Amino acid sequence: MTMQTYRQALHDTLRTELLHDESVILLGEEIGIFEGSYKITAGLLSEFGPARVRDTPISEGGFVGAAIGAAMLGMRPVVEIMTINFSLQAIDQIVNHAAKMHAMFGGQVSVPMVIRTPGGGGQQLAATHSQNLEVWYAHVPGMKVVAPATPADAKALLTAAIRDDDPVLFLENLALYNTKGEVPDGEQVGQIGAAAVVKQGRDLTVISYSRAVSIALEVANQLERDGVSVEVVDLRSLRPLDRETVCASVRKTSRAVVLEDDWLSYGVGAEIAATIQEGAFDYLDAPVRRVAAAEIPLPYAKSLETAALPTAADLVKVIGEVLDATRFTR
Amino acid sequence: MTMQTYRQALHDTLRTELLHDESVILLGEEIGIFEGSYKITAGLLSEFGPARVRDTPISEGGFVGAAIGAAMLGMRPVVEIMTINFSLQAIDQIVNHAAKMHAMFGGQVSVPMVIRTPGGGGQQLAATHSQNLEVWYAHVPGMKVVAPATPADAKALLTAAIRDDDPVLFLENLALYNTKGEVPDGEQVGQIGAAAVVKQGRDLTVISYSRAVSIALEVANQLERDGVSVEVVDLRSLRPLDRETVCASVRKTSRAVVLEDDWLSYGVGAEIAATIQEGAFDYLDAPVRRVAAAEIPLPYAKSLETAALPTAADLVKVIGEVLDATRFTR
Amino acid sequence: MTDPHAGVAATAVRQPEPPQIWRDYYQQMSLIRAFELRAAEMYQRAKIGGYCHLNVGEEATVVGLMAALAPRDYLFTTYREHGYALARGMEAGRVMAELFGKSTGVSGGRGGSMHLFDQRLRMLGGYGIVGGQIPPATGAALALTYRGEPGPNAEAVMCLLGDGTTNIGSFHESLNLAALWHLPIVYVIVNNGLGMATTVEHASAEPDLYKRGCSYRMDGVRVDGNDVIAVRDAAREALTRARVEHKPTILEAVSQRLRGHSVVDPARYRTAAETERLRSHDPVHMVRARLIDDGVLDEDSARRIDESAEAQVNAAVAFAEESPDPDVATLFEYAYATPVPNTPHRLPADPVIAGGMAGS
Amino acid sequence: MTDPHAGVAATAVRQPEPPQIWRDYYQQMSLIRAFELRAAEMYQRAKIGGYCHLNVGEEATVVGLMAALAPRDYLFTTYREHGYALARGMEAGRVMAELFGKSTGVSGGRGGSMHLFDQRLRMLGGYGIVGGQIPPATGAALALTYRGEPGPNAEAVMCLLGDGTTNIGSFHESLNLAALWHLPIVYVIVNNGLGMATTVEHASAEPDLYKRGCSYRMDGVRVDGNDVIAVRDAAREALTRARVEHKPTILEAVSQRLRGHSVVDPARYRTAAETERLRSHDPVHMVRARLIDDGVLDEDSARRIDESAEAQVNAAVAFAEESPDPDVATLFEYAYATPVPNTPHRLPADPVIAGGMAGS
Ligand SMILES: Cc1ncc(C[n+]2csc(CCOP(=O)(O)OP(=O)(O)O)c2C)c(N)n1
Ligand SMILES: Cc1ncc(C[n+]2csc(CCOP(=O)(O)OP(=O)(O)O)c2C)c(N)n1
Ligand SMILES: [Mg+2]
Ligand SMILES: [Mg+2]
Repeated sequence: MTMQTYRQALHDTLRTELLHDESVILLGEEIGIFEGSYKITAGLLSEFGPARVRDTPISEGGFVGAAIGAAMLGMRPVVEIMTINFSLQAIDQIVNHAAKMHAMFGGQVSVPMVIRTPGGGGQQLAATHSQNLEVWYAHVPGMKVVAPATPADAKALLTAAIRDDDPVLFLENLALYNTKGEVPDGEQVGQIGAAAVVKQGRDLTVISYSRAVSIALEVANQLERDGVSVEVVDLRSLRPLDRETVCASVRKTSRAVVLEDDWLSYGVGAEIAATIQEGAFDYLDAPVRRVAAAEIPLPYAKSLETAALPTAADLVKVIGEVLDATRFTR
Repeated sequence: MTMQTYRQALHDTLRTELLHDESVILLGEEIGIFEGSYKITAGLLSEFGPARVRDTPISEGGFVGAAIGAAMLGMRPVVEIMTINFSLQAIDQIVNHAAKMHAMFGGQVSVPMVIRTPGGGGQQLAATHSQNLEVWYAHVPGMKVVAPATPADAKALLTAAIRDDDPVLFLENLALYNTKGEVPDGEQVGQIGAAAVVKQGRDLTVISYSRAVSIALEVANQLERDGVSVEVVDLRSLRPLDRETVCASVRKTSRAVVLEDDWLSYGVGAEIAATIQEGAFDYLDAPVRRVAAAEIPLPYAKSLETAALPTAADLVKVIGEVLDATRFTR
Repeated sequence: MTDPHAGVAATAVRQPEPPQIWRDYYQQMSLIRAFELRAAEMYQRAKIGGYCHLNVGEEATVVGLMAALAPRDYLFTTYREHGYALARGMEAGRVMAELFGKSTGVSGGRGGSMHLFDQRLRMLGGYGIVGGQIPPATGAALALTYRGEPGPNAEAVMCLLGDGTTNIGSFHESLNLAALWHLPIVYVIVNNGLGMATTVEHASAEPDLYKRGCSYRMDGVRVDGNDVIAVRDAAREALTRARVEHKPTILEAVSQRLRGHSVVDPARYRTAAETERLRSHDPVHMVRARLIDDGVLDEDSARRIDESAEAQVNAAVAFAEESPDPDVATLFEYAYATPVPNTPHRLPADPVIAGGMAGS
Repeated sequence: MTDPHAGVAATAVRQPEPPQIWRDYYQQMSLIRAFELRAAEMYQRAKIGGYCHLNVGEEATVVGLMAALAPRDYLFTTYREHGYALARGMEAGRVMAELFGKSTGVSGGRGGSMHLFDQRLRMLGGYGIVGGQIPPATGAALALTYRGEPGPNAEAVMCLLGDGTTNIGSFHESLNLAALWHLPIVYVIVNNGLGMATTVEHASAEPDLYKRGCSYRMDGVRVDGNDVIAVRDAAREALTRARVEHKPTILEAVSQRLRGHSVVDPARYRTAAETERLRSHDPVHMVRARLIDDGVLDEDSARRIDESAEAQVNAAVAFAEESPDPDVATLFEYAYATPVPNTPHRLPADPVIAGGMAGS
């Protein structure tokens, strides 16, 4: 075990995979000389050279598409898109091409490409630079979408994503890069398609992913002291979605709240709530509630941005309402 | 009242609005000389000339973005994107620009643009040309998304969309163009943001939109004869979403099934099911079920395509399961 | 109207081609023509669905390009690619079976007319999204730079696109990358004068499309797409530059579409005179007549070639007819290349969680 | 490294500029410099959040362009636009207030540094998505073609973009439309040599960016971005062509970024020598020195100008400081321009349907 930041875990994993497999290459804007907008690739250009760590022009559609073609010939490109907001420039290549090829061409080709990209608001980057659009990719067959919440999961899932033969959208989050956690040493290959119960509890289940998991855990631990036993499920993988782990937890606790950073309507939480009401209907004592971002282009002003984004206080409030609605006595 | 096809209703409405307001212009690929891939704009070029009915190069991002800029200066562009699959080329302009400007610039500008585009599978157009991606746009604040199911609604909602000052994604469907219905004569301005109960019923509510509504009605009428009274809610507007109309219906029937053409996971039906379980929890006798497309890039082969897409038979089967689960006796 | 000869580098006097080469090219052109006409017929008879775009009128371009492309090279095409598939060596039966959506089709019936693919022949797909093939083709060329040194025996990539496709962003982004990174690729613009009903002049502010590499310092050449030898030689030159110098090239082949955009398009936007003019330049008829003039063929041998093409197409249709539809049980077979848990294998009426319904 | 003079059309000997003009330009440059340095300081003091990109080093380009742009013209800029906002006539206080995220900001505090907007001044936005402003600017020019005839008094559009932005698809698609449709627009490429840390040569296969209109038969000119008069005159010429001939133009201003990409970028990728060289070409210092040499200003009057710039910036900061934060009650104020039922006005902890919770 080593204590590491999420950033360091990503960096070390990229380095390990570059060493481990010659066909792994990195592409993206400013990943080389600039060492990455968020410094994930620091030092990799000087260690591996410009052929394996390739700075690209500002052409997301072009270089993501180029990564797809390289992957079709057996390379394992890991592309960095500076933020998920810019992935819209490449989404035709990702969704209409990478996600389609294996099935549409009858299994003759696969696209072992990883797209690393951070989402998230809260940095006062305003409406166009603060989005959480992972639900779009999670909706698309042929894609795999993972959203690690901790440095350890970042390492394990990035390793799995790079070694996987399908296109994987690897969701990071601006607010996670500096967070720390214990990371197991040596090779760790995570399981794409599996969620995890990251805290056991009896009274209520909070389902979350990526950055929001840390808030869910913080709240869970706080409520523990008030005599409420909250279980926390980290989805880890948005596509495939591990419905069974989610429903199994709710069948046990009979209460559920989703905490998500994206907009409420048609967001990730909608699928989770829909899944629970179908998969644990007879066990639910109250409606599944969703704590999500206000539905407005995120304003720059701190006062408005803070009001629009979900917080620990919001989660505590909603958990309280669910408990009250079910006459839970502390 | 006149009996018209969905195509004719769209055509006549575009013509009426071109006559009604000088600032209305049409842009799109092949809408002029070719008269539209699906002939919606037949005759409009010769009547209104190339300045008002403008053929564009194959540059979805460019001409949708140009429509946004024209709208910022007070024009009312109505853009045709040949199918929603190609809207991915323009999605940065739609979502990061059109949907953001009014709020991000503090209300100083608005973008009165309509994007008309058909979705839908079932035509053997294969994986890249058969998608239903409306849920992506419905997720985005700043957008309005309407999905008329009948010629009458097509007329009323297209009129409303063109006269609305916000960007509206107007969802059509390849399978709807030749369908017929009664269309009221004279000016009809529909209500964006409102759903409608299109068939009254007591025992179960089917919620649907666009093409799938006709299947829901067909099934409802068939089951009526078997002594099952099915209510059908046509969402009409995906954003804003009229949750109250949906929940009010389910509070009455206590059973709900969603019929949607898109993929199940993170699709439109997820939000509907999530909404119902929260807004009608105490009234639900069984889980909300979703009938949706199989989650696979849609194959070309007819045998596989048919198996992957929802049918009336699928809806009948699922309704039956919901009734049985609630010990409904015919 | 694009002049097929404007900007064409005057090529040195040609060596006469051996008769066998000419016969081979004519056989291919005749097969493509017969295949396409039959495909149109089969579409009318509802044996083929979806969209169906034909190479009728482009046979000389197709055969010339495929004659230049080596087996070791990679090919990316558009949705108008039946002829390329045949000339690249796919069996007519398996191509027709793909159009019929049968399990024996080159893409297992999953892709259809627009998505012909053969890993063995290094034809990496037909693509239905305009411009969609350009970035992946460019990336395939990038992959080649990791494989081996430049040289006459190196591999290269050929990427086809239409005239209308030069106006989409992926064209710009990809060509810039190819020039910047010195990639071994040839971008072939098949200029048939139209994108659906839109003329080149109506769509491209620089209608001399071979010049559009100027923004990337990329050389461009134009050839008469009806001249199979000129097309082949220009493509060979460009491929050699790609192999030896890792320099990308634009090759514009001025060709023509004798039919509508797709089988269902009556092309009413074209005048009778224009259609007449095109017919009089039918590349298949021109080559046939010329070979008879030159004594390479006589009426009999030419007819025999056409008949054997017909026979191949008959056999292809028979094979497609007899082939089975894909089994519905295989619907999810290619969901992922690497299987992972919880992959949804759900039919439209299935519950989200197997094990069925709860209820009160 | 781009030679600011390569490709520059030798302009006829210039009329000397009236001293008042020079003083005015220097005042603007001095104000922009003072504003930007203060913005950097305020960012360090956490008064400003998000991203903050400065025009430090680009003042001559900014002032020259804005001197050429008429009040009736429309302006679309990038996220590096504080200087343009000031030179276009926005009050320094309201610009600083926007950077502070205050309700008195030019965009009501909703946009921040990257999204300055003023409908009255026809500055239709800063844009944070690379290339995002190019299609809307092109569409604004399209709208002008419906408004009135071409002529010396017609309106036109100026669209700014950076050197790195010439490689994105929207650049290609938009310029093709502008040339094809004869739109009254000037595309100004502010070539400061870098996109973040990427040089022009590393990003653009044709690094002479003014030539990149070749693919659209669009004229391009390059000017020395440190020469405020040359920039102004070239922009005027291009704007006149837009007004009178409805012909779009590329204008490349070779400029420089004296700071990092944004306030938080230490620009370690630049050598000390390079930084030195740039400093020695600081346009504000150069103009100041020149005006003193020419006797247009003396040390005193120059200092007074700089002091009044400082004073304006002090006042701007004071105004921003005192201005209120946007009221949380106004969060949903601009949800839509046309209100419709069921628009979600929901805070993160609210239920989806007001009227609260059911439960058993
Ligand atoms: C992104 C996108 N936009 C639009 C279309 C619809 N479409 C299919 S083919 C075509 C015309 C293409 O013309 P060209 O590039 O000249 O090729 P040709 O059909 O003439 O071979 C269009 C507009 C598409 N498939 N993809
Ligand atoms: C589509 C998109 N991709 C990437 C970015 C991140 N980004 C912001 S500015 C920038 C560099 C732009 O360089 P240039 O066009 O030269 O403008 P400059 O910053 O030099 O003024 C990049 C890559 C973005 N904002 N949008
Ligand atoms: Mg064409
Ligand atoms: Mg720059």
